[in-house]
Amino acid sequence: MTAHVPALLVVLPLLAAVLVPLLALRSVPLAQLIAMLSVGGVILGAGLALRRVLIHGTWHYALGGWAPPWGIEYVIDPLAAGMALLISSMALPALLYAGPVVAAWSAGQVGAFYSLFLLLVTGLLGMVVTGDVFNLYVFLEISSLAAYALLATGGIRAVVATFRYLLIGTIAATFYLLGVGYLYAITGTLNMADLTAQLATLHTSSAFVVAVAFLAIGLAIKAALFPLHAWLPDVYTYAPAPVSGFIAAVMAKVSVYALLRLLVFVLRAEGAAGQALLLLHWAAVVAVLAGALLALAQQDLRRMLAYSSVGQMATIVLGITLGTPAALLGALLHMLNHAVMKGCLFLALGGVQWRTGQVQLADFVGMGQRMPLTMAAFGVAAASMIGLPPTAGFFSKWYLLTGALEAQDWLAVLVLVGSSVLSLIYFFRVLEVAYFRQPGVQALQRELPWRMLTPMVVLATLVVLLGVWNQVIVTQVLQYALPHGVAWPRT
Amino acid sequence: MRALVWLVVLLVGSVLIYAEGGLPRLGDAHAPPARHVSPRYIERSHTETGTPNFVTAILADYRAYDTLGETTVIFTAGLACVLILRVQLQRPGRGRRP
Amino acid sequence: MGMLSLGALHYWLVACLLLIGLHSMLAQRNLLKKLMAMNIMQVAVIVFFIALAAKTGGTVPIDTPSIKQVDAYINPLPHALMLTAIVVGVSTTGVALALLIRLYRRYGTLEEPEVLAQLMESA
Amino acid sequence: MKTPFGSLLLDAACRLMVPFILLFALYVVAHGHDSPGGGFQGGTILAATMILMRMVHGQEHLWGLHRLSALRLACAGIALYAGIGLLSVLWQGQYLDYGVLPLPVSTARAHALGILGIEIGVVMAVAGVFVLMFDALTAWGEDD
Amino acid sequence: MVMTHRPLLAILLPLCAAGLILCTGRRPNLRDTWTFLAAGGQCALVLSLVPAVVAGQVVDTAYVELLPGLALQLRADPFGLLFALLASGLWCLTSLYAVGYMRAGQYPRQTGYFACVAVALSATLGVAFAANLLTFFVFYELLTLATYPLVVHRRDAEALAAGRKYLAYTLGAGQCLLLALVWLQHLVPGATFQPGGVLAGKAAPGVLVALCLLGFLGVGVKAALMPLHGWLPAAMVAPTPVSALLHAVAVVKAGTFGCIRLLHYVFGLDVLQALGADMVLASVAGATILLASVRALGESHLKRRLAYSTVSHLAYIVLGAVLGSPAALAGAMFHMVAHGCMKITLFFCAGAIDIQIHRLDIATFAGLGRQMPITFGALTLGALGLAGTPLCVGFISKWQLGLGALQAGHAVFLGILVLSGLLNLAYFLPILLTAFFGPGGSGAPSREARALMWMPLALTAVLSVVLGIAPNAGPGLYHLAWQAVGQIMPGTAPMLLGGAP
Repeated sequence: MTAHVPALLVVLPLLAAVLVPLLALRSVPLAQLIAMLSVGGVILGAGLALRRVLIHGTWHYALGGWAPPWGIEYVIDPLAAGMALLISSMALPALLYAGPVVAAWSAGQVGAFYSLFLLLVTGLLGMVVTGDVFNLYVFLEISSLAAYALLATGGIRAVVATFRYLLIGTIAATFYLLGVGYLYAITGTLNMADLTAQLATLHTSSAFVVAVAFLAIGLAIKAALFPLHAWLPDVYTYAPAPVSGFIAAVMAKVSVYALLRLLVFVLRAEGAAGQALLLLHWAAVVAVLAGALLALAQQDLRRMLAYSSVGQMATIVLGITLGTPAALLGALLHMLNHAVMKGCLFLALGGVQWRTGQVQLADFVGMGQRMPLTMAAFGVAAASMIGLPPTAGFFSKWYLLTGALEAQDWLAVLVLVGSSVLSLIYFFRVLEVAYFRQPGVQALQRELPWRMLTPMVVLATLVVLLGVWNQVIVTQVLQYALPHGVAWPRT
Repeated sequence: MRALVWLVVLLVGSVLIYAEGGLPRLGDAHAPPARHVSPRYIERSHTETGTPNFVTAILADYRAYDTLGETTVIFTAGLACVLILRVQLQRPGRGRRP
Repeated sequence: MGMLSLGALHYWLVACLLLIGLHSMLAQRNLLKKLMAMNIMQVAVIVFFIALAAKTGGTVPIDTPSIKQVDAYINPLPHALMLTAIVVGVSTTGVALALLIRLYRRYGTLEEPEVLAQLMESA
Repeated sequence: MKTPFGSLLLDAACRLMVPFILLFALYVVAHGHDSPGGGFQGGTILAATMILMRMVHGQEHLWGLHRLSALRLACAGIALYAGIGLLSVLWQGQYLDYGVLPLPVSTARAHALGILGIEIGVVMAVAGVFVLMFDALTAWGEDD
Repeated sequence: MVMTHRPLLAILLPLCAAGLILCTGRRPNLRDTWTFLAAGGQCALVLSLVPAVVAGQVVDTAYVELLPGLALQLRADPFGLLFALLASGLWCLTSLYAVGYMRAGQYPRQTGYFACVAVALSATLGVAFAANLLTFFVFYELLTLATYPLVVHRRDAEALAAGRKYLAYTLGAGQCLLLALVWLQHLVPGATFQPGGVLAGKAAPGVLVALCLLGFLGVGVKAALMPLHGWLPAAMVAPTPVSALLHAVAVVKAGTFGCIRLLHYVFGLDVLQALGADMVLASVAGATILLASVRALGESHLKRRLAYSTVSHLAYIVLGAVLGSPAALAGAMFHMVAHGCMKITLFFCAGAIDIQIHRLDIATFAGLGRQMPITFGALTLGALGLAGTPLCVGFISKWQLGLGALQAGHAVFLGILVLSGLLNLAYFLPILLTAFFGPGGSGAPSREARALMWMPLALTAVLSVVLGIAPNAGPGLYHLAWQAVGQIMPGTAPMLLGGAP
């Protein structure tokens, strides 16, 4: 069976997704268990895949036995396997956390919720491991639709936000599909490797330029890269905690991954792709600061986290577009770190909201005493966002700064430092209120149920462990995930 | 706002028109799409899949995995409607109510 | 950009459809109309792909023993792809409609300004 | 849909039409191999019959497919599709490689049969989901 | 090269103690026992390192590699040991004093207080034993974070404002230091602290200037060099033991320690002299010495006056470090010890007075000296020492500094030192005069604070005299300083009170 891990990675959660809604009608706990088991299986599979590709190199899997480019093939390199591992590992805590949140719903709703969550995971995994641009579109839509449904469960404001997201997201997907169409029109193929070969002579074609433009814009919208981020804040703000925790952690990153995969691995950053990277670079430079500043302006903490996500995604894009080895390592490491810490932050904040109904900064007075573990998890993750040693965030910041220095891009250096100073301010604000303001009345301590607490604590611990082990991660995994032999254009 | 919308539209439009030059003419049998991958389907799909309808052969065999994804998309949409509109799945009198 | 030849006319059609869709999606105030505009955009892309499949003198992509040469059949791949794309479009529309129904039940209108106004006063 | 709007005329027309529509649906699926058609089209038409029936007779009617059964149908359809893929894995083929299925026929025929199998899966999924969707869009769930 | 885990133990011990303190918060006696044990144990561990280091061995141990070629690495060299001895030694006395003070003042949140102090001391030792800039940075940031709750201990608006200022300054500086650190690693991969510096000929002048700026901004804030000193007077809202140990010894000395590390172990003085940066730094320090002393004159609140005096004395250390002559450097290093002993005495006295009369306005001390002879006696010793009167430890360091200024051929700085000595007298004598000879009976008749408070301050006062007479008493701190100088500037012989190098 291990020979078929690539396909099973995606099919396992899919099968679970069709099982869960029916099971839930019989017994909700069983359905939840099945959901988590399937995700656990994916984690296992992704781990196996990662180990294998690190030893034997890239893993090609021709679905249906049809050789590419006629059939669809899965291509798992260290980067894809790592992303798959990240996605599944972030899904498990969110699923565990979701239990108490959906406890009040009817069995049918719970079943649909878990099933859609698994479909979301399926879609993201498919996007990550596929080697076919159209297949990527299909899975992009699976993940998007599942995401819309899950996000809309946060009440009527969430519905409004989600509808806007749906429209913008569809524009993005349509642009992506159109870009694929242009590539198909000039090459006649949809397979990524084959595209690279066919395009070798076509980098000047006007159709190629436009194809890159549409692909980049489409994926940049999905990745909420400022100024195309308008959909994100409302969506993240009103979504239920387990959903926002998972989606904020990985979904936008998968789009960034797709951007990296297409522009750098497939189009080799040549011709228009290189120009696109330069444009993205400037967009990112602005976005890093804009995101941080907007986050600073928020009183609603969920919205603050949402804007900080905008800034952090831009940080990752900045690292990618800097293009020096250290910067790329920093970007990849930051994908991992930011997923863990932002997931932890959203789960913790959602927990506070779930327990006390409060998300405004002013309402957090004395929260450190009322929900010590939750706020401790929040604090650790926040320290990592600020980039304090020895948390994970410090080291990704380190690599990004090194990369910026390597590229001698002083503006990027300033922007990176500036953004961490700003995040220092807006996260410290919260901690000061939560821990050091005297509550008027001594509120009694009411922690969350263990199913919500455990994921947070685990993620918070992970934030520190990732920091201490970052050297292992970088030298054992990430450095094999870099695109080799690609030269970034530098103005 | 209006102006911004028109700006976007004009931008996209000009981009589309700009690309038009680099694209194959309508019905060009020598364009890459007609030359590179598709001939195999036309020549061999009947013998390889026992299905004279090329489109079906591609849809359900060569790219069957896309179709699985496609079916999943529909399924997702169905469940999404259930979740968004809070439809009660059980027949009356079964399952927990909030 | 090439000169305006008949063989390229359909690209202009695609462009028009796409821009109509895009513009009304951004400019329309009624959410249902935005949704329709979204469908128009998708149709534009579908037309684009299907046009790629055409071959002058090509017949339907179904194997007929009398005809052997490749150029006699139009390219089947875009059709297969677009079948998928159409289904995706339908599904998206379904989800969007579900969202709209929720909104309509709550606010009794689908005019974006009115919905937003009601949101503001509820906040 | 709160109530079916059955009436004598509708009832009669419905009885008259449904068999033909069903037949057409089956034709579209079965003939998908060598003429335009296939699972999605067939499934949609099938769903149309059911929707028609439940509009006229209500969802407790045999052909009116209750939403729960619709969901089961959809799940079964996808399970069938993905299951066929897993079968080929069990027989040491790549995922969804029908050629390796242990059928007493040539590889090409095996492929054809595999295609038929997944088409049936698609029919079930599509029909089920469309009924479910129609039901969801027309039913009044609890409001917020 | 000796490998031993004692430096690590000295760092971990207080951390464990902090944990225990938090767990046993409900039983004050047990809780404070942990503090004493940790302080004593840490001091013992540090002392146990002295023989090896004095014998010229370098204790160096690398732990988990955090970044390519850059591990969490601890090293006990003479200079680091000097600082470690100072910090851990004074922590022992402070912990005694703090227990007395906190209980006498019935402070709330004592558990959190003692836990934070323990973490802060662990971080200080980490700074002292850091073998490369990364390790230094990690503990430097930890020190900031651990001391923040102590600054805001009162939790009122003033304290929170002060805390915000504190973090804004220190963590902001941390960002600069981080950037310098990344840059250094980029220029000299895997660089550790080396006597004489590692950057010579490694980078273009422009880059070096930027590095200098970032680096000294980074450490200059904690060293409270004007104009980066704003946080220190504000931080005086903290309980007095905190001001005594952390804002007179641990934190600010970590800043000056960092300055010397950067100057002589990363950049190397020649590099700075080539850039002309040394004179810039020296003039900043000189200006700080005078301005801060003048500023202190204007403060009527004792702790704030002491804070400004701290600012000026920290500048002594920086000045001595940049002058570039052996005597000046030795003086700077030894002044870290000297100022530590004397300033902590003064703060202890301030705390004792605060506990007794609940006021720290100097005007209200009238006649208090006759009611609290021990406290004010100690205050007198400390003040005179800081002014640099002979037989006090302050004299030794100041003499060396002055001598060094002459060696370096910058007589002007000698002038500044003398002038500031006079200023010191100017802002300390009024206190003593009002206290001893002022009209008594103003305010309620008071008496000595409880023994747990006056004993430590008497001890530190005595200590500063003993070191003034025999600077090599005990672990031989003065010798350690000269040993460090010898490593940085080979071929310089220790001098006690002068003589040519």
